[in-house]
Amino acid sequence: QDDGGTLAKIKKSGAITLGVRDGSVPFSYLDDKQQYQGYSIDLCMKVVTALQKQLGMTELKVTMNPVTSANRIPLMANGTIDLECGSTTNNLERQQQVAFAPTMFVVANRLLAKKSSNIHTLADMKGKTLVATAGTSTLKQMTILNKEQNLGMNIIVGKDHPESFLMVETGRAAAEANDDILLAAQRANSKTPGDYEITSEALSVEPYGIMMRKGDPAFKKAVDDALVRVYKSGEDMQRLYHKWFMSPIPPKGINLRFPMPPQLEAVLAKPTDSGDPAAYAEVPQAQKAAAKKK
Amino acid sequence: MNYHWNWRIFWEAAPDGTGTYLDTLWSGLLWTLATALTAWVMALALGVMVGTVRTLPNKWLAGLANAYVELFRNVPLLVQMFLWFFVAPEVLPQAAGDWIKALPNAPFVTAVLCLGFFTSSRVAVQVATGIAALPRGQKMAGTALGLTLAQTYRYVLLPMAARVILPPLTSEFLNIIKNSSVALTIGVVELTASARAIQEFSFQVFEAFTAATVIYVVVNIGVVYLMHRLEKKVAIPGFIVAGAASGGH
Amino acid sequence: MLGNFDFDVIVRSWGYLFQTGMLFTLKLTVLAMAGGIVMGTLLALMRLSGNRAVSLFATGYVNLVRAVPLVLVIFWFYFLVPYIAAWIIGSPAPVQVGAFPSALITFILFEAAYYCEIMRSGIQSIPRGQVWAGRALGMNYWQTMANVVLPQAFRNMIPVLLTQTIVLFQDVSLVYVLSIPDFVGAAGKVAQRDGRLVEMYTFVAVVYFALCYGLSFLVRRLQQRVAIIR
Amino acid sequence: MIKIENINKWYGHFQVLTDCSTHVHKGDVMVICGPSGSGKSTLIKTVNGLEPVQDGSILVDNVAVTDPKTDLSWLRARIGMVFQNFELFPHLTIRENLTIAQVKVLKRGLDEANAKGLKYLERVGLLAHQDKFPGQLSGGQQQRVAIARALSMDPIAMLFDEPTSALDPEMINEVLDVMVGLAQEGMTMMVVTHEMGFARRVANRIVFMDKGMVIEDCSKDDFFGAPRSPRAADFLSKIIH
Amino acid sequence: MIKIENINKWYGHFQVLTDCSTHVHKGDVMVICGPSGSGKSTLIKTVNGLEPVQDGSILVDNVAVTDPKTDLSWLRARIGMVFQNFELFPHLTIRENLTIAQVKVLKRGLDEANAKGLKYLERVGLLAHQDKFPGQLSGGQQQRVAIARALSMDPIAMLFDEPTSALDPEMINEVLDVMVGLAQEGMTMMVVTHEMGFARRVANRIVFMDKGMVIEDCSKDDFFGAPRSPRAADFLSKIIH
Ligand SMILES: Nc1ncnc2c1ncn2[C@@H]1O[C@H](COP(=O)(O)OP(=O)(O)OP(=O)(O)O)[C@@H](O)[C@H]1O
Ligand SMILES: Nc1ncnc2c1ncn2[C@@H]1O[C@H](COP(=O)(O)OP(=O)(O)OP(=O)(O)O)[C@@H](O)[C@H]1O
Ligand SMILES: [Mg+2]
Ligand SMILES: [Mg+2]
Repeated sequence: QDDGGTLAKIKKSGAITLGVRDGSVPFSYLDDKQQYQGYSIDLCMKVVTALQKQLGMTELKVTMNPVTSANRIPLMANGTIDLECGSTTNNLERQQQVAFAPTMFVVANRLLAKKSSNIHTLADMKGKTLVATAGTSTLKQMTILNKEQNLGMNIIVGKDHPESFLMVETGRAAAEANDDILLAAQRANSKTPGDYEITSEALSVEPYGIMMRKGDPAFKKAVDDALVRVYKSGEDMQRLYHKWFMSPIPPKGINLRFPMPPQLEAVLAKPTDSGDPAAYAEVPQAQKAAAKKK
Repeated sequence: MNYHWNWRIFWEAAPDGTGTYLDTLWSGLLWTLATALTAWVMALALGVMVGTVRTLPNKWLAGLANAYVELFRNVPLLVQMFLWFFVAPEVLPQAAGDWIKALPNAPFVTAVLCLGFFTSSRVAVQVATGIAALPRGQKMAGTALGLTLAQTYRYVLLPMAARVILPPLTSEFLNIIKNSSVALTIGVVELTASARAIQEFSFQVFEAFTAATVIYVVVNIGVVYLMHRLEKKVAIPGFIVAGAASGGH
Repeated sequence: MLGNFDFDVIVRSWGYLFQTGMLFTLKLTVLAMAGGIVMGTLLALMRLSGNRAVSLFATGYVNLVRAVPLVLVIFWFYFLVPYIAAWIIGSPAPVQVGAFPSALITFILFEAAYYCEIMRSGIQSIPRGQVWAGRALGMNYWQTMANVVLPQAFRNMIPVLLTQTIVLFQDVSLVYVLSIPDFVGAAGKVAQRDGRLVEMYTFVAVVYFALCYGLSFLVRRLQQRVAIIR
Repeated sequence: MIKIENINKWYGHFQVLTDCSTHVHKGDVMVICGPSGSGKSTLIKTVNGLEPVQDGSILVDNVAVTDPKTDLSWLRARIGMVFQNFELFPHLTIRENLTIAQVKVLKRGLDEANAKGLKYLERVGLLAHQDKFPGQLSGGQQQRVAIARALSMDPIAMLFDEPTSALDPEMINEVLDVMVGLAQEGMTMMVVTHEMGFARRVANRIVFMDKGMVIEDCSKDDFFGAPRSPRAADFLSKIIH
Repeated sequence: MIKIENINKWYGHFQVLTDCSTHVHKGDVMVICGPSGSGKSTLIKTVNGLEPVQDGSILVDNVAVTDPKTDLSWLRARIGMVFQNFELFPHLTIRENLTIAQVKVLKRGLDEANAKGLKYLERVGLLAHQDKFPGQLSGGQQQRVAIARALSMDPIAMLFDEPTSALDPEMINEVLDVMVGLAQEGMTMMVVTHEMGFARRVANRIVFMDKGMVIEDCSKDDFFGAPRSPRAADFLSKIIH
C-alpha cells in the first residue's frame, strides 16, 4: 500500500515526522522552553539533513510528534511517524514488528539504592523489596533472576521510571533496577544526588536503536548510511556524546558525567543493527539465564 | 498498514516466566475484578451512609457530608491515586507511614481505598438524589406511625430509594470497573497494565489492546445483565421505578 | 518530606502549565461539551424514536461506548481516525489527523453517550401532556421538540449536564495516552523531567479542586436561577 | 362536524376503545362521562389524531383524521384542546404561551399574534398577568390561560379533557364559568368531565362510556331523566353525593 | 383530648399559622376547611409533631407535643394519620404495610400484628388483597388500606388530611363510608376536607381557616346555618355548586 515507501512519501509531502519522547533524558525530552531535545534527536536531525540532500529537496519540514511506549508501534504502522527518536531497546522480538537503525547506545541493567542501605550486588537484595518499571525488559529479567537465584525479593512495579525512583526515594523499595544511563540521570536529577549509589555489577547488555517501519529497504539504507557516516566521523561524534553525557544539559544544567561505555565505543567503530546482545559484549550470566528461560 | 498481526501471541510464553500471555491477561482480569469489587463494597457502604446523612435535617451533619462529597469528587482520580500512594504516608507520623509502606500488597490496598472513597462520593450523590426523589409524604407517613427517624430510613426510605437509583448505580458499578485501570499508576498489574506489559514485551500492541477492550466489554455486559436481573427481581408489582439521571464514567 | 518541597519547579513551569496545559484542557472541555451535548441530544431523540431500528442503533452505540474505558477509546481513535477520514474522503492513504482533532472527535463521540442518557431522562421527565399540548396546537414533531420539550429538558438537566462536564474536565487528563500536554499531562511531564512528582501532583490536586469546586458552586447558584418556576 | 364511526383501538393486547361511534354537530356541547379508565381521554384524543386508531374512521369538518395523507398539524391547529393539567409551557411567559403556536404554526406576525392572544386573555380576565410565568398563577388561572391559548388559534371546535379535576374546589367555578360562556356563544365543544352541574347547565348531548364502549349517547334530558343502562345509573348515584 | 393553644409557626419570614387555638374533646369529629394555602395541613401536622411550632402549646391526652422532652415516636404511635396521597409503602405488601409499625414500634409479635392488621383490613373490606402491593390497588382501595394501617396501631385519635382529594369521583364514597363508620363508633377525629356532605353528616365541630388564622370554630349547625365571617360565607358559596 505504501507505494514507493517512505522516501517517496517524504518527497511528495515535503515533510517528515519524528516520533519523540517527553521524558527520556538525555535521549529525547522536552526542555523548559517546550523544545524537544536530546542525543537521539540530534542524531535524527543529522539523518534528516542527509535525507534532504539525497532527495535533492530545498526544503524539508520536520514535525515532532510525541509518542508513548504504548502508541509508538501503532503510530509507526499507520504512518503518523516516520522515525522514532527515543530510547527504544532493540531486540529480536521487536524486530518482528519494526526495523532498527544501527545501534546508537548500549546500556547495562544495574541497581540504584540509597547509600545507607549498603547494597552493592544483586545478592545483597535477598529478601528485600525491588522496584522495576512496568513493561520493561528489566522487569522481566528481574522476575526470572529472583526465581532462578532464590533471592526471595518482593518485586513491585512502578508505572514509569520517575515513579520507580520515587519508590526508592520514599522508602517503599530498597533498590530500583533499570538501565544504567537512566539511573544516572535519575540520580543526577534527584534532590540529593549524594545519597544514592549505582551498583557496578552489570546485569545485562541492551542496545538502543532508532526505529522505523519494517519492509522499506530503500529508506532503511538511507537512514543507516546517514547514521554510519555520523558514527564514523570521529570528532563530530565525540562532540555530540560529550554534549549530552559529559556536560550540563537543559533545563536545569545537570551533568550526567557518564563516560562512553566500551561496548558503545565498539559498536560505533563497527556499526550494526543486530538485536542480539551477544553482538555487543560478553553477555552477563544473569541475562543468559533469562534468555534460556525464554 | 505496515503491521505484523499475530493472534497466536496469547499462547506464547510470557517472558516473566509465569506462563503464557493468556495467563498474564487472566491474572490482570482477576486483579481488576478484585480491585473493583472490593472498592465497590466499600463505596456502597460509605456512599449509603454519607448520602443518607446528606438528607438529614441536621444542617451541621449534612454540611459535613457535603464537604466529604466535594473533596473526593473534585480531584481527578489519577491524581488522587498518586496522592494516596506517595504523599499520604509522608504526611502521617513517621511510624504510621512506615507501617503503611510495609503493608503486604500496599498498592492494591491503596487502590481499593482510593477508588472506594472516590466512588463513594458519587454513590452518595445518587443515594441523596434517590431519597429526595421519593414523595415527601413517605417520610411523614413513617414518622406519623411512630417509627423513629432511623427506622423510617431503614424500613421505608432506603429500600425505595435503592430501587429508584438502581440504574444509575449500575453505571457507577461499570465506572468503578473501568476506573480500576487507573490503579496501574501505582503498580497494580490489572487488566490494562497487563495489556500494556504484553505490548511492551512483544510489540503486538493491537492484539493486546483488542483483548483488553473485548474483556472489558464482556465484563461490563455481564454486569449490566446481572444488574438487570436484580432490577427485575426487586421490581415492585404495579409500580414503575423511574431512573434518576446518571452521569460520570 | 514536605519540608523540602521544591516550589521553584512550579514557578519555573508556570507558563507551560497554564498557557499550554490549562488552555488545552479548557479548550477541549468546552468544545467537547458543546459537541457532546448536541450529538447527545440527537442520540437521545433517536433512542426515544418510535422507529425500532433507529432506537436500537442509538441504544447499542451508547451501551458499547459506556462499556469501554475512555483510555482505550482514546487509544483506538488515535489510530483509527486517520483510516476513517481516508475512507470518508476516499483517499488511498490514511489521512494524518493531528492529536488535537483526534482527541476532540474522541471526546465528542464518547461524551455524547453520557450526555445522551442525561438528555433522555430530561426529555422523559417532561410530562407527556406537554408534547400533547404542543401537537394539539398544530406544531409538528420538530417544532414541539424545539419549542416545548428541549428547552425545558435542557433547563431541568442543567445541573446534571454541568456535573457531567466537570467529570469531562477531569477526564481530559486521560489524553496522556496521546502524550498531548493537557494540564495534568503538562504537570506530569515537568514532574518526570525534573523528578518533582510530589510537588506537581499536589499542586494539580489543589488547582483541580479549586476549579471544580468553584464550578459546582456556580452550578448550584445557576440551578436556583434558571429553575423553571412550577 | 365531528363524525366518529366504529373506531377500535388497542394498546398491545388491551382494547381501550371498542366500536365507538358518535356525531357532534356544529354548536353542540357534548359531555362525555364514565368511570375511570373507561377510555374517555383516549376517545377525545383520537379526534385530533393525538392518539391513532387502528380501525374505524373519524371525520372532522369533512377531513379524515384517520387518513395517513391528512396534514394533522393543520387540522390540530383548527381544533382547540384543553387538558386536565393545563399543560401551559412553564418556560414561557403567559403572552409567549398564547403566541408561540400562532407564530410557528399559523405563521402570524408577532403583532397580530399578540393582539389576538391578549384579546382572549382579557376575555378570561387575566390581562394583568401577561408577563408572568405559568408557575406564578393559581391552578384556576392557569386553566383559563390554557383556554385562551386554544381560542387564540381561532378553532372551529374545542376539546376539554377533565378541565377542572386538577383544581382546588374553590377554583373550579371560575373555569366552568368561562366554559359556560363559550358554550352560550355557540362554540362546538366536546367535554370530558364529572361536573354534572355543568352538564345539566349547558350540555345538549351526553355520552356515557364504560370499558371502552359507548353505553349511552343521548340528549341531556334523556340521560338525567332515566338513564337506560344500569351501569350509568350506578355511576350517577356514586358521583352525585 | 387535643388542646391547641395560641400556636404560631413561620417558614423563614412567612407566617403559616397565626395564633391558632382549638380544643378537640373525646369523641369529637372536627372538620377543618378553608381555602388552599390557608394552613390546614400544617395545623393538623402540628398535632402529632410532624411540623414543629415556634410558639404556643399543644397537649394531646395531657402530653405536651411541644415539649422537647416528649417521646414523639411514642405519641405518634397512638395517633393515627391518613394522608392525601395515601403514602402506603410501595415496596411492602398490604399485610406488611399493616404490620411493620406494630412490630417495630409497639413491639408486637408478628402473629399478633398480623391478626390485628387483618382484622382492620377486613373492616375496610379488602381482606382478599392482603398479599398485593399498593401499586396494584385503585386509589380508593389504597386509601382504605391507609386507614386500616392507622387503625392497627389502636390510636386514641385519627387525623385525616384531605383523604379524598386525590381520588377519582367514583371512589370518594367508598372512603367516606369507612370514615363515617369510624365517626359513628365514637372515634375522635380531625379531618381536613372539602367534602361538605361528609361534614354535614358526621362532624360535630367545624373549624374554618384563612391565611393561617382560625376564623370560625363552631358547631356544625352554627357554621352551615349562618357562618359568621364574610370570608367563610364566600368560601361556602364557591365550594357548593
Ligand atoms: N399508553 C398506554 N399504554 C397502555 N395502556 C394505556 C395507555 N394509556 C391509557 N391506557 C389504558 O387505557 C384505558 C383507558 O384510558 P383513558 O386515559 O382513556 O381513561 P379515562 O376514561 O380517561 O380515565 P380517567 O378518568 O382516569 O382519566 C385505561 O385502562 C388505561 O390504563
Ligand atoms: N416547607 C415549606 N416551606 C415554606 N412554605 C411552606 C412550606 N410548606 C407549606 N408552606 C406554605 O404554608 C402555607 C400553608 O400550607 P398548607 O399546606 O398548610 O396549606 P393548606 O391549607 O393545607 O392548603 P391545601 O388546601 O392547598 O393543601 C402555604 O402558603 C404554603 O405555601
Ligand atoms: Mg382521562
Ligand atoms: Mg393541604
